[in-house]
Amino acid sequence: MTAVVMKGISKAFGGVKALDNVDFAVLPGEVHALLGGNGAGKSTILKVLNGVHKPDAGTIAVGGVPLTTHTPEASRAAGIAMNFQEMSLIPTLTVAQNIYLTREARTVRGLLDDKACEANAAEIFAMLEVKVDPKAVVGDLGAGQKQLTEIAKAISQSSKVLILDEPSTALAVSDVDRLFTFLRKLKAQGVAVIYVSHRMDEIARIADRATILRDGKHVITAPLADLPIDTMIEHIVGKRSKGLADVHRSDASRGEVLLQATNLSGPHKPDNVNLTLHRGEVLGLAGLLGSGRSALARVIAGIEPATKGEIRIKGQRVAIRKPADAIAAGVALVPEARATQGIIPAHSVASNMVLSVLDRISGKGVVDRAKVQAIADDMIQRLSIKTASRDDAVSTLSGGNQQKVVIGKWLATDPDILVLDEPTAGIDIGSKSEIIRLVRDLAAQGKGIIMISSELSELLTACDRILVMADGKAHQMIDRASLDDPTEPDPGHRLQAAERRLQIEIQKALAQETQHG
Amino acid sequence: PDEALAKLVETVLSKGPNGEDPAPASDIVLTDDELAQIKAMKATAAIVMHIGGNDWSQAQIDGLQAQFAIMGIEVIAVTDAGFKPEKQVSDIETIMAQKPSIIVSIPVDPTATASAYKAAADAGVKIVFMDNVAAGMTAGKDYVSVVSADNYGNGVASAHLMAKALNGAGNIGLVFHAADFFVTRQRYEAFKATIASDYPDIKIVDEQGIGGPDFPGDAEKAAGAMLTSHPEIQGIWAVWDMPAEGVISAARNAGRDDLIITTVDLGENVAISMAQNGFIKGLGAQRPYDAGIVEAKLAGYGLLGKAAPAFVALPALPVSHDNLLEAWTQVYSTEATDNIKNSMAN
Amino acid sequence: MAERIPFLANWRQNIIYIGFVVIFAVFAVTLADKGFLNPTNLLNIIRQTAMIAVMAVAMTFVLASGEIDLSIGAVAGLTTVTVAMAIAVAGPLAGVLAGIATGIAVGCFNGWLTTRIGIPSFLTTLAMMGIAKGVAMWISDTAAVPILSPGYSWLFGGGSMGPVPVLLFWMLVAGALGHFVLRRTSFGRRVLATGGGETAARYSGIDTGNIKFKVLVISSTAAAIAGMLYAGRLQSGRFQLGEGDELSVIAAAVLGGTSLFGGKGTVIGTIVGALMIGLINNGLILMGLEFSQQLIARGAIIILAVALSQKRA
Amino acid sequence: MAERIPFLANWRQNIIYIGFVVIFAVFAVTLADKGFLNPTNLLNIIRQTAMIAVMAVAMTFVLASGEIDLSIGAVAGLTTVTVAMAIAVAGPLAGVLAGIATGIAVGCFNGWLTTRIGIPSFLTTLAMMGIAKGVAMWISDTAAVPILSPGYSWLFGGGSMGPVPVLLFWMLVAGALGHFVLRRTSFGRRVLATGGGETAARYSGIDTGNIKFKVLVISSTAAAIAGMLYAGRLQSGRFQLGEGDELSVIAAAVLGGTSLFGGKGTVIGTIVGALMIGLINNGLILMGLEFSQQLIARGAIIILAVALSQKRA
Ligand SMILES: Nc1ncnc2c1ncn2[C@@H]1O[C@H](COP(=O)(O)OP(=O)(O)OP(=O)(O)O)[C@@H](O)[C@H]1O
Ligand SMILES: Nc1ncnc2c1ncn2[C@@H]1O[C@H](COP(=O)(O)OP(=O)(O)OP(=O)(O)O)[C@@H](O)[C@H]1O
Ligand SMILES: [Mg+2]
Ligand SMILES: [Mg+2]
Repeated sequence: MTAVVMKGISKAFGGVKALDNVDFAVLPGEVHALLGGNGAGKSTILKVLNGVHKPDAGTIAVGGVPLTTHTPEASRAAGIAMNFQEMSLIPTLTVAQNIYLTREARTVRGLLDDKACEANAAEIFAMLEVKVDPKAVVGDLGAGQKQLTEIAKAISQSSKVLILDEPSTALAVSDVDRLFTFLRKLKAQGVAVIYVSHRMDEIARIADRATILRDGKHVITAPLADLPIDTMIEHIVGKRSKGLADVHRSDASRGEVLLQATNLSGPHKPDNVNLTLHRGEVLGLAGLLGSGRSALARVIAGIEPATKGEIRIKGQRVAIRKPADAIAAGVALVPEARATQGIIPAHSVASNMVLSVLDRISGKGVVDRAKVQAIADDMIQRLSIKTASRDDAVSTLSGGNQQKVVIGKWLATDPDILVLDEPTAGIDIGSKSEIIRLVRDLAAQGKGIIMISSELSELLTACDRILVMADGKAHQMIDRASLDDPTEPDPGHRLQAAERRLQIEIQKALAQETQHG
Repeated sequence: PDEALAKLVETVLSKGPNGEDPAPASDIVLTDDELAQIKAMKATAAIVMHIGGNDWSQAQIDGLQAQFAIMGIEVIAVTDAGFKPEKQVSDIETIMAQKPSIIVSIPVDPTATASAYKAAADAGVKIVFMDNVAAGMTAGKDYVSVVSADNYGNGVASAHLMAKALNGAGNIGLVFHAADFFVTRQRYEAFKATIASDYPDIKIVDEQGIGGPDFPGDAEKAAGAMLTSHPEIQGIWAVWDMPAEGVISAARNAGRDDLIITTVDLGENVAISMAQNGFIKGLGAQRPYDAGIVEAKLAGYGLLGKAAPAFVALPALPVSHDNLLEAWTQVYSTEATDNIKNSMAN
Repeated sequence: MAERIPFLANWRQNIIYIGFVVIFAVFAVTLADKGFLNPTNLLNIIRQTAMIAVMAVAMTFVLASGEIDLSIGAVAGLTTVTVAMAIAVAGPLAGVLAGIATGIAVGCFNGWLTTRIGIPSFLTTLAMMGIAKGVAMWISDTAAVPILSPGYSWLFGGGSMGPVPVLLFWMLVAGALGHFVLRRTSFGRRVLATGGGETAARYSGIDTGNIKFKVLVISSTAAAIAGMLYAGRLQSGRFQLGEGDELSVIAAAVLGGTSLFGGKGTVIGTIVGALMIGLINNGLILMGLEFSQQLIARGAIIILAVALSQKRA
Repeated sequence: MAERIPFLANWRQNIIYIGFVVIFAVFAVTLADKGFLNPTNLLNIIRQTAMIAVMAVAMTFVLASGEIDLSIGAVAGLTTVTVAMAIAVAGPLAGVLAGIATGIAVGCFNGWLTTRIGIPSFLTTLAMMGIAKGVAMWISDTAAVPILSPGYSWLFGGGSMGPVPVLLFWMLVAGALGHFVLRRTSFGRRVLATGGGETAARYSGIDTGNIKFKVLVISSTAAAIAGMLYAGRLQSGRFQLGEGDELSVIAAAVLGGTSLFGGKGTVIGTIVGALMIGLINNGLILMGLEFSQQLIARGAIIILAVALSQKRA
């Protein structure tokens, strides 16, 4: 008996064929990885399964029963639960209210019982061993906590099929581990899990089988044992590559000090952070959820002005009170929450792309349309953004391609100091290496880069130095080279070993913090 | 028309709410003795208007306040219902918290507001109405009296003035108020009846109601359309001065410098037009200031318990270029403004 | 202690209540000799606020769902006319039925146009405002239609139980029901979710079109009830009754903390917002200000009250 | 060919233009004998639409930035009074300056309250609506203030060059300027970005508070200009002029495809929306319908026109 059988699914949006006659089947009690490059159609087929989109052609059966009505309610009734890639939470409701939306606990009189929902939500978070306040309003949460809420929402439904569409883009490795422990439990209970991620190490650890899509077409379905990682990447990207391990790291030549933060504190976090960033280097920020990495980035970029301490840029003291000040000082931030902070979904790719450089491309206030087109086309090409045209609304792009638009927007500002907060969230393995390479190139051209990523292998690949943070405080500055074991010849293994060491440092920092706190 | 107009100044054509014949304003007098008595009462009064913001309301209020001051009566509130019956009821209720001795008021809608007036009357407040009486109320018992500005007569006046300007023959259009409001309906009916009975050669070829709140704008649109679909129109009657200003603008747009406009109410803008020998050829003026004075005196009757006539009316006042300056003084008890006088001179 | 934190933490949100109390206190002191604190006067404020409050409770739902309803004032006016005409022909019961039917019919039409045809509710209900007013004028020939049923008038707005006006009960019932439905039922939660993020709500399995449809029907029905109260209070039907109320109603809801952009709303806040408007109107008239001065003072007081409830930069 | 695709792809968006043409054609045929096509009549439509159109152009910016301005009608009214009074005292030039100053002052106040104090613009401008009206009534003593400067009246709304009314130029200038600024300047893009996603816009370095401030000042200034046109056209200042225009103005913008929720707006659409309202008003009056029937027909036509422009489910 199969849990889900989708046969001959096709779906087009206007002229774009997102899915072309795709077959997809999932067995009960397996974790089935759904892989493919950005815009391959993963989210689309899952939304079809979940009833959000109606397929143009094809049939769906869940547990052997054909699914004929295509609405979220019908799919849920058939036992399907889904975690959406674009966060499907309602910002004005609390965490608990979101988790149990339409499935609220009732009192004996049939009324909503928020207290019970909060208690249940707290249980789920306890089981995942993460700290999220069920009473908090979702709009106030950071990206990681939102993602955890979204996961909690999906797993709180006792379903036969659990769909997780890129649940881990903002999560730390340790959080992902606990999620996996939980998924294995579900697997043992016979739940079919569909798991989408661009992090290959996750796939290797959790998946039993994988299906790979490319350009809306089915490429292969096979047990993971038959898919070594480079074959997998080859199917996804369409050419051979080892992924991140492929990126060559030449030693950076550090130049003058670009950015110096002294005793920097923000409204919530960071707490008394000191750091220096030189020309030509990539500085990583490592830490767990809520460690204050994003908060530090926001302070530097003027989103939440510093409450204490000072920032010097190229030796000059600057007052960064608002984002425009930061941009004027040559600082750009690629924010973590792409849907709200990064893009204006209803506006075109080109409009989004030039938003931060309007002054530069306009003479006497009149925007030069040729320059707009040139910038948009250049970025689309440089980042290989998959879009039908630069005039399409960003909301019609796939998640990874939206993220590329955000990156493109900030590359266009050509800043001296680039702060990247989870820049590769949702970006496929092929493009991810490209972007890391781009980051290295930018550094080599004399820029200073601060990079935040929850994916340690990515940090290790990109950075020259890594600052470990916990609870808003800076703990330890680690030289990237010191994490390498020079005796290990295989670059893949060397990366894994370094990852483990960094992991240990992060845990140490956290332990110290909890001791003090 | 001249004789008819001359007669109008003497007689009042409106009848009281129960068909009473009107008593002239000159009948209402307070002796010095009575005045002293009233002063001793330290009475209070509230003025409850249907809508503020026009010369008529302002002149009424001015007249009332002037006379109340003489009578030593304090005006504790002046309210404006913005033409909304429910707001007027609220206003009356609110004012009742201050226990006024007197309410002088014009009902927006005699039916809808009746219960509020009755409640006030039952609480012992002396009520003097302007123009119209709330439904189901009896003079002498529930209210003191009603003072009418003879809206019917003014409608008649504006009809005669129209006829005079047209030399008794021609095609005209009407811009009327598209709501069942006593005052404006009286004028409209009077105008139509007079044209029908006295001037068989004048034809009403088009008429259009307007609803507000932008009365000048609505009137301009209506008149503009009339002049388009009936280019033969020689005159337009507007139900009061504010719509008349819109009609002026429409005539200007259509290049119809020959258009004749008559209306009711002597506002400054229409007065200027008349002074300049512009579009406005005449209008029937009410005497709101005098009415205010009479109303205040009647309120005094109420306080004293003195028998008052159930219906007092001030005759209509036909105004044209010739008698504009005197008419202004009669209506407002002040000299005409410089704007009017200067326009006269040219 | 733990219970009090939310109130303290949100004190700036709650200041609409504090603002209400402050304004009340100021009036109580300055207008003491003008009978402001007189029970009749306080009940007058209730009487004058009740219809606005009833409509504003429903408007809270409409705004919370991310829509707007501009037709309520005209629907109230139309209802006064249909009720009065039905009573004249077939008695009070028929009147009540006619009134409710008017509300439901308009609401269904609004809802259908908004959710099925996809016309923004601003336009739908703006057009409906004209249509309802036109129909009311037409069928009544712009005249007032008297209502001669004392029973109807007593129950719908005119009566009182001892000193307490029946309108107070209407207002309390509307407020309690609205608060309960918005906070404690799944329908209320769905309304908030629909307005808070329509796509997310749809992804979560909420039929957002259906929710919006229902909310617009509720709003029209509340407007019809307000119209029935107007009709009972003024013992007549007339097209002007309720005219322009939509602005006061939306203002009451927004004052109370409901967002025009959806997803946020509190019925209690709305009721206090409505009472605040009524309170200010009453106080300013008692003060003996001229109408023009009243307008200025009202605007200034509203700005002040809300300014205090906002976070400073 | 490549150029034509956008129009075809968006044909449902563009149908507001088609709707306009269809309504025009229907009137042209049915009202031929009533002089609808008469040039004076067509110019009358322009004259009657110009003020709405001028304000609606600015409103497009306000809505696109995610705000609203309800005070424009009252500001126009207030401006007619300040202009008229200034002209009476110190001549036409002073009048123009007084008018513009009125608009800028109100706009700055609206903008300050909205962006610095953080009062939602709905409440700010609603309160301002009362304040502006109150001030206009107060300083004019509720009376009309005549304007006796023929030069002023000619330039501001009353005059014509040959058969072509000056108002047409005002409308064209406002439309062309607005279209250019919204589409072609960095300010226009910032306005759209602010309304389309305020957080993202802020992260991109746009001072969204500043943008909203400017947009509210523009709106009030446009209202002041409309007021000056009213004053010139009716040769007097009067507080009622412009009253209630805010609804027509917002309706024009929404009809033209501007979203109430921000981020979307087209000035050309707005102008066509305004003309459509003027066209409908004119045609219905020419048809000789009663006022109540006009209200109904207007609502129905608006619904029909927009319904056709919507995607079916
Ligand atoms: N609502 C929409 N309108 C138009 N095109 C769409 C829409 N949704 C998806 N698409 C297109 O369908 C294609 C597949 O998108 P999908 O979101 O399924 O990709 P994905 O595999 O999930 O990519 P990613 O890894 O970036 O999330 C893309 O080309 C995208 O632009
Ligand atoms: N306005 C606010 N009020 C209260 N708490 C806030 C506010 N803004 C942010 N926070 C809290 O600060 C934290 C910010 O989370 P976020 O993940 O964005 O940043 P972070 O602490 O830098 O964590 P990370 O290192 O994972 O990026 C969250 O715990 C959030 O609840
Ligand atoms: Mg996806
Ligand atoms: Mg973060």
